[in-house]
Amino acid sequence: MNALFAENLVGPSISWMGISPLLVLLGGVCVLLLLGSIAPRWPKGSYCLFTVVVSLATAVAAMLQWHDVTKNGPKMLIADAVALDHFALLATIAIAISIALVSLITDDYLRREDYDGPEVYALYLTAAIGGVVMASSNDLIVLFLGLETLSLSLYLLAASHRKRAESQEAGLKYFVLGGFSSAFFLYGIALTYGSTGSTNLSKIASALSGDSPFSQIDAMLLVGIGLMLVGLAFKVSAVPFHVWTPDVYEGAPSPVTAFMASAGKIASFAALLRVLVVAFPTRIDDWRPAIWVLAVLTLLAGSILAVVQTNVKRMLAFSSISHAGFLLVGVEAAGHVGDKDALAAVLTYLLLYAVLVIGSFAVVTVVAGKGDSHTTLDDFRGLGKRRPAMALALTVFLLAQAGMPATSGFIAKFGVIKAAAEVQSYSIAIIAMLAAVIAAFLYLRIMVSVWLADSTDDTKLAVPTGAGIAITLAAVFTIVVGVYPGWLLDATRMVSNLATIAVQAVDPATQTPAG
Amino acid sequence: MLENAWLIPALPLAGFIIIFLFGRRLGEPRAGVLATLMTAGSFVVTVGVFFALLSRASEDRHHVVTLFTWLPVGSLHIDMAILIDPLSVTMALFITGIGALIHLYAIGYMHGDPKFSKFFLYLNLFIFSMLMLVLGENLLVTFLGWEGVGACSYFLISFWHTRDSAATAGKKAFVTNRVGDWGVMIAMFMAFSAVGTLSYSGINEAAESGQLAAVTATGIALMLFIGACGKSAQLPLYLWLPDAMEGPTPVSALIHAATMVTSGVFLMTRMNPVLHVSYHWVMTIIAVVGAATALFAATVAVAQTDIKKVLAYSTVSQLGFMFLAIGSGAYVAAIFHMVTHAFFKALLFLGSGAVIHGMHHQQDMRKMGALRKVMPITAMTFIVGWLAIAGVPPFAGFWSKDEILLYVYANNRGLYLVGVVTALLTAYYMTRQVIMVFYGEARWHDQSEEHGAHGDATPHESPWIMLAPLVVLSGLAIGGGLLQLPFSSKTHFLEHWLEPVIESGERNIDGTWASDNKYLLLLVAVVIACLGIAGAIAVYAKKKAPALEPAILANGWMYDSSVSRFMGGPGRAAFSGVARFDAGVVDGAVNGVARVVGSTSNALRKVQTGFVRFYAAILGLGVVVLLAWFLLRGVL
Amino acid sequence: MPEQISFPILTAIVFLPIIGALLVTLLSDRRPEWVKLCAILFSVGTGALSLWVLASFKSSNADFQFVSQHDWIKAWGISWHLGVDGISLFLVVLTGVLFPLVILGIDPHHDQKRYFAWLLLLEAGVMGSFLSLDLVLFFLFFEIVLVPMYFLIGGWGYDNRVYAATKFFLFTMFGSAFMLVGIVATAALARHDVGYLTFDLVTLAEHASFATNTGRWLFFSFAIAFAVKVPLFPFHTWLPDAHTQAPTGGSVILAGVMLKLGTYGFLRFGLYLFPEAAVWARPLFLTLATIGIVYGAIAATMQTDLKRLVAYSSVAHLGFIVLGIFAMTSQAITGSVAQMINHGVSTGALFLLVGMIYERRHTREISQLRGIQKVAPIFAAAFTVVMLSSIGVPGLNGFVGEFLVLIGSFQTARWWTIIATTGVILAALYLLWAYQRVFHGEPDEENSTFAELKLREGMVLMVFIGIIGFTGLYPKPMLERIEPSVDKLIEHVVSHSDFMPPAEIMPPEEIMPPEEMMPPEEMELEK
Amino acid sequence: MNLAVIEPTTSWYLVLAAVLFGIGTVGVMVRRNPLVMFMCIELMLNAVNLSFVALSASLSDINGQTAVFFVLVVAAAEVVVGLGIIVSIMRRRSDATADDLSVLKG
Amino acid sequence: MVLVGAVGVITRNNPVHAALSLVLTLFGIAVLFVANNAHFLAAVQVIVYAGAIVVLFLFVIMLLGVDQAEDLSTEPLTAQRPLALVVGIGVAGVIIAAIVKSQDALLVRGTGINSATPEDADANIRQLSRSIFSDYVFAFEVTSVLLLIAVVGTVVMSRRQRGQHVEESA
Repeated sequence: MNALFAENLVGPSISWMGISPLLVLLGGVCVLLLLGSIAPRWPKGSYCLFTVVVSLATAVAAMLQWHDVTKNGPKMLIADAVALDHFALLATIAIAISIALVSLITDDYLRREDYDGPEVYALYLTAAIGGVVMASSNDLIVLFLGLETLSLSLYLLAASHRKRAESQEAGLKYFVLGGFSSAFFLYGIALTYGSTGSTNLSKIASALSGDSPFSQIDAMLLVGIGLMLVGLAFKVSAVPFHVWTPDVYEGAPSPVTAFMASAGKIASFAALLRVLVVAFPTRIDDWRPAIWVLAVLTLLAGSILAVVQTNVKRMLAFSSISHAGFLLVGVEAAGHVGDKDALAAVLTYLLLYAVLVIGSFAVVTVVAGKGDSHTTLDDFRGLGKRRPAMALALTVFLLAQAGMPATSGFIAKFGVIKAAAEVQSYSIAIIAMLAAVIAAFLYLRIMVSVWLADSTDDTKLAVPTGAGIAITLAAVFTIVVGVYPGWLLDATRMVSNLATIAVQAVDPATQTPAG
Repeated sequence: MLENAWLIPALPLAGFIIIFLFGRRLGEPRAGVLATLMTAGSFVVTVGVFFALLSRASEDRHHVVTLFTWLPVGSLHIDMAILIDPLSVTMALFITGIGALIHLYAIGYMHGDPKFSKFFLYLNLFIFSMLMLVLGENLLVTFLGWEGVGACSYFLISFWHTRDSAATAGKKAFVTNRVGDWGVMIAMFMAFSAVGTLSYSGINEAAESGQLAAVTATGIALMLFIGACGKSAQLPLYLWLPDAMEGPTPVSALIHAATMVTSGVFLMTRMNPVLHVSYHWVMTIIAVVGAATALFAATVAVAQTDIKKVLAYSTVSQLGFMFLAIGSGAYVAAIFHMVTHAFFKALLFLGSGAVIHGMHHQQDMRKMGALRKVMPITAMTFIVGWLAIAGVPPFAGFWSKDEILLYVYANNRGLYLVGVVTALLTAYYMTRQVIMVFYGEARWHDQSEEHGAHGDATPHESPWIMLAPLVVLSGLAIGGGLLQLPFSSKTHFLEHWLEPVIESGERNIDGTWASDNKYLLLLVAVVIACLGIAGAIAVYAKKKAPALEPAILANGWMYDSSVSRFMGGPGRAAFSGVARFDAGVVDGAVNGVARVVGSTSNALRKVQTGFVRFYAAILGLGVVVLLAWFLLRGVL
Repeated sequence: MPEQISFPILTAIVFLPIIGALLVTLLSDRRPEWVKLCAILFSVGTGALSLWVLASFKSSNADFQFVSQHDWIKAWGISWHLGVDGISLFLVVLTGVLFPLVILGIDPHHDQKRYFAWLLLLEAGVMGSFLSLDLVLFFLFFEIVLVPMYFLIGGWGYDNRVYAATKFFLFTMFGSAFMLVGIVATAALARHDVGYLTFDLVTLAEHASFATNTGRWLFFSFAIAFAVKVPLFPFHTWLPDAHTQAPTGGSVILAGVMLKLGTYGFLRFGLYLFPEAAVWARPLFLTLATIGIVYGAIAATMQTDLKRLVAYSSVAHLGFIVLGIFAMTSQAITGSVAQMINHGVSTGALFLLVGMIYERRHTREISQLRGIQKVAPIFAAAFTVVMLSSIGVPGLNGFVGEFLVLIGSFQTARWWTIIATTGVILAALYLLWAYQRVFHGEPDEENSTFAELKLREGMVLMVFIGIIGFTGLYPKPMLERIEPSVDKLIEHVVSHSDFMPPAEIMPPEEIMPPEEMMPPEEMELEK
Repeated sequence: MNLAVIEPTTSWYLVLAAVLFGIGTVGVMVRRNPLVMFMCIELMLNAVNLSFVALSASLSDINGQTAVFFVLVVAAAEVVVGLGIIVSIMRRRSDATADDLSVLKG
Repeated sequence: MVLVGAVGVITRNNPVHAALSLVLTLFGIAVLFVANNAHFLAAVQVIVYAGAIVVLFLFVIMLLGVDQAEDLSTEPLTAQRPLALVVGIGVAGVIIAAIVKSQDALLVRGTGINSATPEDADANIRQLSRSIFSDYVFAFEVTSVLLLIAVVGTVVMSRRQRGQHVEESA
């Protein structure tokens, strides 16, 4: 057999540098697990520290690649299965940052709930791998695998608090529905494959670009797109595929929720954009309206449902849904010809929102206390008295999520609205802003109980170091970006300029039969 | 001298400021003395200005002193400037003159009042505003004074603000005046948009040079007339004046008899060129309103029992006369009557004040009588005033009223008749008053126990400081007629004096039947007056006939009460209706939206049943719909 | 382009309060006097700077002065562009003066540290909104002021404060939701005319030209935000609640400067950016303004809560301002700007006085108050002066703006003005009636102990009354600084729309044919 | 329906797969035992596999089969994880149906 | 046969029976694989699915002793079944419709890309492996992570025992 292989198997060239972020993560996982199992007890907090280091290393690797790409332009790796462009790298960096922050929260959380061991961190890292793969995949199968990698890790993480029935319930719900939706997604891949003869995004694009024999069989292709849309819409929790979100967010351990809302969203949206923009630029008129409807539904349902909630975690879950709506507005904008900055806007939004939501959930984690159960509005009463600094940070996060100027939230929203306005889809922009007004009510409610309601108990609650650092960093970042976003925007602008070029760059490659 | 004219208003203002700052420390009587001196001082200045003006040729008796630029915006350029011309000086003369007297009187009258200094504070401020009103070079400066006197009368009417009636009266006065002010403002807007300026000279020249269209002129005239009605208490806006008697008597004398209420007449005279170019029916309206007011008020006065209310209604009636004059184009007569009326009405009010003062604040005439014995000087002066207003020659009132009637006759016989009847009634009710107060048997003994608190029960004569003004004023009331004697055009001093101001508007009646037979009309006037007096004597002194005082007259033809009933009833209901609308509908809509969102939220959250399988179902439905869309896109 | 001056004073004006706020937050709670001192220092400093601007402002210059312009977010063409002209000058000064007075005059009942911090932050926001010449920058400040105000109302207000604060926050945010989209759309659409993406107000206004309908849509997206802020008639209901529930300081600021953000916005962004649309929308806004005047006055008459009454009177007064703005004559707009200031002063003072009443009696119910003038004559006197200025008695500041607005509006909006003028009557009605019920009559026992004005209160009030008197008698310095910018704005409107200003009618000293009753159009033809 | 008109080739398989998939979805919704729901999901995956294979045949392109290969791996992993979760729940309450797990709602 | 098994899965009350009918379906599919000359996959299907997965299922069922029948005659959630039916038919219907719509298109396309030779089974395997190790090598790598997760997952989920023991002993 080997001889047989040796004869005529021409393996594709693998640029290890190109996938270095992935390699770093993978190495991290292995080291973590191996050492974790060999040396039974690590000193306190060092798992966390290790994870942070790994994620930062990933970020660094991604940065290096970033400069490389800036210099030599984007390229396709490993038989066009992986795209190496700013889009992917920015997503990678964002995901890495999220892991770093989340694991800072997690450290103390685990100790509080007396768990230990590296598994949770390992799962963070594997999830991150999945996310990165999704964001940079240029092939539906790869994308599917990445998605599963991410999802499976998240199922486990959601269920990982084994003393809380809610956590397990969340795990199961997420798992069942997740499997359900990924089945749809897979079916979508199958049909797309059937009607384009390939699973490679670039090849699909070129197959549909007019002259080729595949370009006419629409029904099956479109249904395929629809099915894939379902799978991704589920991941980004777009209404009506959002049903799992509140329950899972509420049930899952708070840090995990933070992770889902940050890294999970980033990866899913990145994947969504890749599939739609890279593979189906010729079918925008078909999928844009669908996205439009999804966006509107998501915006309204998300913010309206949040109004009457009383559990902060659940509130934030719904708010994350309405944020997903905002992001979908960006995606919708990306579905117009001549759109320039939708991709950048969405990614920026994702990055900023990730930090925000992690910050918020960090506070929630601290407030939730042992058992991770004190998350109702009443538990937040008088936080302003008990922990002024943290309350202030929370206020910043909430205001930012409400889109107050001088916070990163404003920059994020502004970018998306701008993207929408640039392509003249004003109606959805206005709907989005109105939804933001409704959503603001929920943030106000939280702020009211934090500042304006007198506290039920005045026990100073302790803020652990890790969470403290995370919150501080997040708050500072929020303000800094809000006040001086220039550098960030300049960076993200390259994304929009290049990620789309990347598609054209590989188009010639698709003319020649691959493999 | 003319350059120092700014001193005229400046002195009272200075008095106001000083008292404002140190009033408490000055205390009684120094504050009063100061105020009086200031007013007297500005009287002196006015006299100086008067002679300076007199020394000029009659055509250039027109001088403007500009203090500073007030409102310069674009084409609108308004100076804080005062205009010295015969009319303004005439006004200033009797304002400051009578003002000074009344200040003097008030020192005695307000003796012992805890807010003594504040009273003079207001008085000085009033004098200042009044002077700004008459001296103003443009409508806006006049309006400044116009509103100022309104505010002052508000303060002074509600001077004893712990009395609810006083407070209400003050508010009523201000608000009613505001209705008039609305007219004045609109008039100003029209004038500006038509002529581009608010200065009298500008507007009047525009009117004379025929560049002011009749339409605009009419509009301006009417709007100004509304304002005049408000200030000069004409129908339908006279309401506030009788209530204004809640204020201290000197106030009634100064503001509500002599000066402020005449400012409407002044304004109309001031703008006579505009009235002249406006459609002639405007004049008719003014005349009719004036006549109606005169008659109306006279009838009401017949049945009043409050000594001051009688005078108040008579004031309204006399003002009606003045507007009748203006409506007949008899500006000189109007001004003439204004001056004489200022004399004798101030006299009468101060007299009544003395009576009230002597009667320990008893104002009901039915509880008076035979007072001439206890307060002879007051009685004497009051009687002079009575004769003057009743129109008995040679007292001042006779001449001015006759002048008016003359013009009215020449203008419109019907109105003349009304005027005559009013004159008759005037003589009648004034006589009635004099008899009830000073003659007959004393009806005040029986109140002695009520007044036990006051120490001696019997009425007493007032101190000299109050009597002196009375004497001076009675002198004026007697000789005031000399200003304008009908015998020959030589004796038309006032007319010649006012020539440059009113020449364009003044109506010339030479050659008409009236002017030829003016002595006949004089005779008629005398007869009328005597008839009225005789009738009153017959009824009240000799008791030949029963007193005719129907209730309907006593409460002023129910006009006031019905207006206030409307205001309290439907008007108020409408207002609170608006308030309810605001709370219910407008705000309700806002909260309604919030409620809708909330209920939607509650409804939607029912969907989150928590059952995985149900979630799966929702998901599946979503899938079906989504796929259906794509399928459609594919099939079509 | 106006001259660049060395020291970026406007930037300093914006940042000084922010620094102050930070410092106050950092100071420890245990040294309240330090906290207060710091707050006072920074607010006074800002006030001083604003006065300096006033002093060195070139009165005849219609352009923006003290301009400081730097790139802020290059990627989106957003710049840090501050400048002041006649329209904004006095608003800035008013803000600079009002805040120290509030900080000096009123002590919060609790948490004074946070109170002052929010107040200073608010000042920065307001200043920024008045100074910024970049759409996004303006929006930033316009929106940011909500937060401090929200916390001031919610944290130091009265019984129903959270409801009121939330209502205020969401209502305003609702308005600005449209504005944000409008702003972005404006810049995006103007890109073709301007050539590059910019949010710079001046650039946009001078170079961008929109298709008629587009312009109107954009104008409305701005107008909604401003109409809510003003507040214009149907959008006004947040105001009474906010005012009634807000702490005294909050009310003063709210009425004094924050409402002006709306009217200022109409002038600076509505008319300047979309002249055509603004002219087109005149009838609507004139009508709304007139309704607001009468309606607000009537509603005020019927209020039983003193503070609510003043709030509704604000609705009426702001109606005058909007009327003037959309009458679009030199007098009217100048009057509007003057009225913004005067309303800020007199209504601010009114709220201060009402607050003092509440301090003493712990009620704002008119029916609970009686005969105060007898026990506290000086207090009553102060109230009277302020009241008369609010009624608009000549010689006090209230009259100047009101009269100019009306006489100016009469040129172009005759019938509206005639109706609006009745508001003058109603103003007298509701204020005097309230005054009578509160101050006149015999005080009953709990009112008979009403404390007379304290020295500190007196000092603060003296400043207000001083301004009231001076501006009323000698408004020239103010008007001559406002007018050039206003005229420039009107020229801009005229040159960008079919709007015809009323012809200059020379006083008859200059000879000219009789043409007063002609409609403006023919007037133009003759020229 | 018009299955008749097409000879039992690709389309036939695809239709079969679609039906199978539909049954799977129904199963997920009607069954209460998490294990069985899970089986239904496997059913759906298999349907997909079938269509993959069929398509790869009709396209005569091997990659479809490759995809199936990966799907198998995924399925295996999924099963492990899923069963892990289910086990850890069932340990506590062995008779738990999916409906019993509805603490989180609203 | 396939459908029968499938229906069995969703209708048999007893999970064990359901599992067994799943096996039926899987075998059926395997056959169909062969019919589509995917011999290798057919084998894998049988081994992995029938051999491993279903056995795992059964094992768990037995382990947890949840093999008692689930009563399907009643449905606590009203309107759940009609809903399910609608969805099921809807999904299947839409997809079938799509397939039918584009079936002819499906048919016209045929020999375009490098064709396999179904005759020798080796070819299938060779092609498969080539495709896996060339085009999909990256995917192949990713699967390793997937399996890693599976391992970690079992650890996490079962680790509780130790955790509790620790607590108890402590």
